[in-house]
Amino acid sequence: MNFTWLPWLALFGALLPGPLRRLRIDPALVAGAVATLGLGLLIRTTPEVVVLGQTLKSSVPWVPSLGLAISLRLDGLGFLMCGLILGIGLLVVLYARYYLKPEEATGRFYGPLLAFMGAMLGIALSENLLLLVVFWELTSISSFLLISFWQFSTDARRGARMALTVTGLGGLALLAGVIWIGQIVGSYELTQVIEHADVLKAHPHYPAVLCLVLLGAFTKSAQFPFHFWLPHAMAAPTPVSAYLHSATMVKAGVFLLARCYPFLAGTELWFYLVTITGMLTLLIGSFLALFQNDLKGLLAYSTVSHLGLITLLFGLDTDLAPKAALLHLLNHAVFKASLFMAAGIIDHETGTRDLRRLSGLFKPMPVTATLAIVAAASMAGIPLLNGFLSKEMFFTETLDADDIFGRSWILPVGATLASVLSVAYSVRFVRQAFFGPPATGLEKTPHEPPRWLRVPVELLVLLCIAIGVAPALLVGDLIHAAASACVQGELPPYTIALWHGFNTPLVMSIVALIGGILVYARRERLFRGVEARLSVSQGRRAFEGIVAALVGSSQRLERALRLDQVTTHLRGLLACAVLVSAWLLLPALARVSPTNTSGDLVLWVLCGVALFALAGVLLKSERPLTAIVYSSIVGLAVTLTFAYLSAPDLALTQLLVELVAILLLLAAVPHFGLPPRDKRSSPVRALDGALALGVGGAVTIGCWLMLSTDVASISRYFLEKSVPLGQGNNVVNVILVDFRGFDTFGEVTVLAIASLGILALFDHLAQRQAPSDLRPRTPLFLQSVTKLLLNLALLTAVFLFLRGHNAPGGGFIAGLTAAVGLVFVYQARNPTGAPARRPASMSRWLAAGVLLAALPGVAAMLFGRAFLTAGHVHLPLPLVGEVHLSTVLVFDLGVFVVVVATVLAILPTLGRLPLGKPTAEEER
Amino acid sequence: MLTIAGTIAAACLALACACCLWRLVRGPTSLDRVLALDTLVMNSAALVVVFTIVHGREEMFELVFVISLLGLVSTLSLARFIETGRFGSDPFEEEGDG
Amino acid sequence: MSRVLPHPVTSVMLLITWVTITDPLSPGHWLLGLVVAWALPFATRGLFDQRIRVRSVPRILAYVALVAFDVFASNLRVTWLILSRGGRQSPVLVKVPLTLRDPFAITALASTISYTPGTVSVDVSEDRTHLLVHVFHTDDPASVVAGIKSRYERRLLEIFPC
Amino acid sequence: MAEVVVSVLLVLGAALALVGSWGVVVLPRFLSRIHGPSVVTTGGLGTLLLASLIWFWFDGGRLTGRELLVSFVLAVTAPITGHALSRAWLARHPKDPVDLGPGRDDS
Repeated sequence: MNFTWLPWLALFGALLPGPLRRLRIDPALVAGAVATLGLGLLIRTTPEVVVLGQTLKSSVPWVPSLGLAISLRLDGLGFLMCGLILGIGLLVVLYARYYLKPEEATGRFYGPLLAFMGAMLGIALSENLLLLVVFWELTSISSFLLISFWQFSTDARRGARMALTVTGLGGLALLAGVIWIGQIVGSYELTQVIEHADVLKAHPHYPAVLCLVLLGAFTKSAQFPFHFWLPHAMAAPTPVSAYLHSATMVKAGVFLLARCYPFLAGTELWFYLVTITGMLTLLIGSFLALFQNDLKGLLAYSTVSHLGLITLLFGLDTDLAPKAALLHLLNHAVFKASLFMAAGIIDHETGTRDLRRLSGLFKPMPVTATLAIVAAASMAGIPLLNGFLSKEMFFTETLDADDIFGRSWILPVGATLASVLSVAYSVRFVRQAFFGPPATGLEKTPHEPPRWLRVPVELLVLLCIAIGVAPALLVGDLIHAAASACVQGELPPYTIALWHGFNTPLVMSIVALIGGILVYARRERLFRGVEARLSVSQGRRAFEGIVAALVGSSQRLERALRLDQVTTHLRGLLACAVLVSAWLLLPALARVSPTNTSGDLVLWVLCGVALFALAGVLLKSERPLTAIVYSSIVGLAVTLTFAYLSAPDLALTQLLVELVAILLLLAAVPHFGLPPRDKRSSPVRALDGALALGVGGAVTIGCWLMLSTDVASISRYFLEKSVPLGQGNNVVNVILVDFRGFDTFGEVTVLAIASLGILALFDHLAQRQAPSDLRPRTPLFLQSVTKLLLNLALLTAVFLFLRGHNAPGGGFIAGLTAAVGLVFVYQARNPTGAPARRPASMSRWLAAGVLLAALPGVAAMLFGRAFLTAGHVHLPLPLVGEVHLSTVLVFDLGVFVVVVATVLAILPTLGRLPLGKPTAEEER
Repeated sequence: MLTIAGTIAAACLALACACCLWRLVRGPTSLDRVLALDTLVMNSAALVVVFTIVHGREEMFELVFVISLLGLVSTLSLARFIETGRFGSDPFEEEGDG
Repeated sequence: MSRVLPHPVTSVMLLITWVTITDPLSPGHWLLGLVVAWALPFATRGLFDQRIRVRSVPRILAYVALVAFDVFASNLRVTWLILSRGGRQSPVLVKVPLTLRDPFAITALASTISYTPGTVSVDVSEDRTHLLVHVFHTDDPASVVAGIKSRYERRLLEIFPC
Repeated sequence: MAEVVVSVLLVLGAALALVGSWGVVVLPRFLSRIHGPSVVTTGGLGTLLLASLIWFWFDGGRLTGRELLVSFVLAVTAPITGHALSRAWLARHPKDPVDLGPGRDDS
């Protein structure tokens, strides 16, 4: 069990909480165990990774042809991220256990939570960029599940949808960028990409690649202009907000910047793009946070601004900037998670998160209040706390960084302004929530939360203070290892210390403190007009506007092209078919010398009969019964052609398919309403006629070409190899079941899925009232013979099945014969048990069939052979002589079961449905 | 000798099929068409038997068996459909005696 | 006994069929035939529980021979009728009172009637007392009914128990 | 010798089938036409199966039971089709049967 197990431990651990809960094992316990196990694994690697700064790697090939391998890498950066994910994850699991109501804290919460943890670990540890994208998408999906945990609330659903759309689009851009990198560098492995860093940077496509990757990062880390989804994700339960939307998920984007730093950063474009986006997000986030009335909204915008700060740091081209960024990444995760949890406690105890209604909570919940105040102080960057350290480094970096647009003062001033605002909203949070007169009109009288709900917050705040007081001791090596892993090079020595002497950064932070308090005090006068307009976030309105526009225009397009009618689609389809075949076949036609194509008389007669019957079907289409009779004649003619050309296997199959087709048609016919009058205008009919002629012509030319050119067909190969390899001289069946076994397996699965769909459809319809009109009884005459004929049909089915490999037969044909026998029984109603048991049992048979078909395939893999390789064994039995058994038999049995189950699933239910279209009130 | 008889037989059977087709096209009621179809199926079974004898292809014989099965089930279904206006039997009808 | 082998007659028939279509000479197929002939009726015993009880086998063979001859004869008769009269027959629907009660016996009778060209059994009455038969051409329906009863029904009564 | 017999049977069988089909065309009333296929099946197909039995017995050298099996199946199934058709006809025209013989009182 080494570090490579981490992502899989959590991902597959996600499957445990649900089922285990039935065994009365508390899902929180399971999640907690998984997290602690993960932490244990991580801490075991501390000596090599953190102290010595080594990088542990492991790689397992997954899809070599795509260059995708499960290769993982644990370096300082990965260690830091995993530490955050697992550490805060454990605390969140504990917190959620007491925050959520018992019936809510189930597998449905902890499953996705663990899946998310696994996915995040995957991102932190993945060496292969493609693998990183896979985990990236997994986080989006699990976050979607977690945000929409409270399905009943529309906000949760809307927030989840918006988060998924934005992060999903970002993921798409990232995938494009990663693939482009892979093409340029030739491999997706991080080590190779880092080696070819200069090749990548000098490449003409570098700007496009950079934008794509940054798009992925910025959407995930809610940078401006993609920041609007984060506040709406606050509809999620607080443990989720504390975990995903403050400590881990939103950090994935910034982590990606750290990972790509060695091979993407360092260029002018990176500096401008990342720094400016960071600066904008920092300012806008903190500005908007000042006006949020919902506690979590304020924290959400504060997260946005802090993420902007980290992105800004990654953008700066000074050597220590990444180190400062990683330090702030750690600090922010710690104090923001504790703030979210504190907010959760307030919400849990008072029933509301609205700052305007909250006040004077210090007296009823003193401990929580002090914890929240310390965390908020750390957020504001008060000395002796971890927030102050990273803010100090942030100020020093902005001072050392070179100028933007030729002016060196923009960065420092911007930084100070942002921290003024952050101080302001921290003070606002503390002042309005905890001080002032005691709150009135709250649903619940505020009091201290249950003991365990506060423990995670205590731990985190303790951590804030500890890091604040002795940074070098606790996190010095970790941050150094992470930063060197990020920069992939040497770092100038810099001890994170509390006191760096009286220098400009200290002045800036003092200015920020005082300014913040002043801004908060004068808040109303300074931003009087602003508050009203800011009430609704423009981001959401813009997003929803775009979506509504898209949907509206597509509906208009559909009405315009009358896409709602099937015929339109059909016409389009056929037209394309004709055009493509014309483009392909006509040139080929010119090249081919006409060979003699005089089929003998019998074939022409049979072909004539078939065409005649087809005409009958078309002309009599308004009288379904006659049409069915004509269609069966077509089938008969084709069968006789096969017989004449001595292809017994095909003839048998054609006949049986014809048989079942008739039965299906008959079962469906009563449900056809009167065929609508043909309302097509004459030009449209002409178009349809032309289309029909075109398709017919194309098919004829195609067949004729195929017949007259002696293309080296593969049939010779099958004919020779059928006996030696497939050990069966019925080539058709050997091909079906052995050589092309995989195609048949696919078809069988598709067949099963289709009939499951039909079953589901019918179950819904069949529930409507059953018809009451009585039917004349089945003739006695019929019933007594039915049993005999059924047994005969089943006997033939077994016979055809067993000899399938060497003579016409096989699973499919046998299945049809058996099905026809069973349906025959259904014709003559039997008074005792209904042969077609409830359709639901058919779905079990379908599943059994597919499994049976898959069994030999998987068994072959156990012997190290490819999927579906056939195994043969010759048993010399005493009495009987040599019996030739083969795994193909089981595969064929699977096919048999699926075919029978399909027919029995459809026919009886179709027959049982009440006649006529569901009337209006039934439809509702 | 046999081939000549075979061709004559095939010709007669082809003519028989033509008669059935004629009745099928003209048949005033759909019952007539079903009758014509049944006869046609039986004629084609006969054709296959003749073909088997003349060409000596033994494995064609299963075809005759399955064609007669086709004739039976299709005619039965069609006839029952015409009689009861519904495919197959309707389990909702009262559970009378067998 | 009937629990294990629900339909002895059907099983025997299935065995014979299996052996004819596969290969009568190989013992393996006899073995396999036995298994299949037992398994299928056993599997489908849930469906109809028609017990085919037969009294004497030689009489069946005699009956089959008789029917074969009748079929051949009436084939010629009907062919002659179609060719000579060409459509101007005088068909008639007659109702044959039945003394048979066993459902399978009635089915056998109806099959024989339908199998011999010239007569087709149309319907069995609700209470299984009468069999409606359509005769292709006859000027004396009573004699046809008498013929059916004496020739077939009498023999079937000997074959089937009731 | 066997070839002659088989040839004769072939032609006879085909002729019977043709007459049966011809009957289907010519006969005026539906119930009379039902007898057509019964001729085709029993006469035509029966004879042809007999021919096939003889031919494969003499030519192939072994008596194959297939023909008997198929004729047995035909013997069981052919009546059913005729029966089903006539019942369907009866269901459609309960009131005006052609000419009821003695003892027909109800339905």
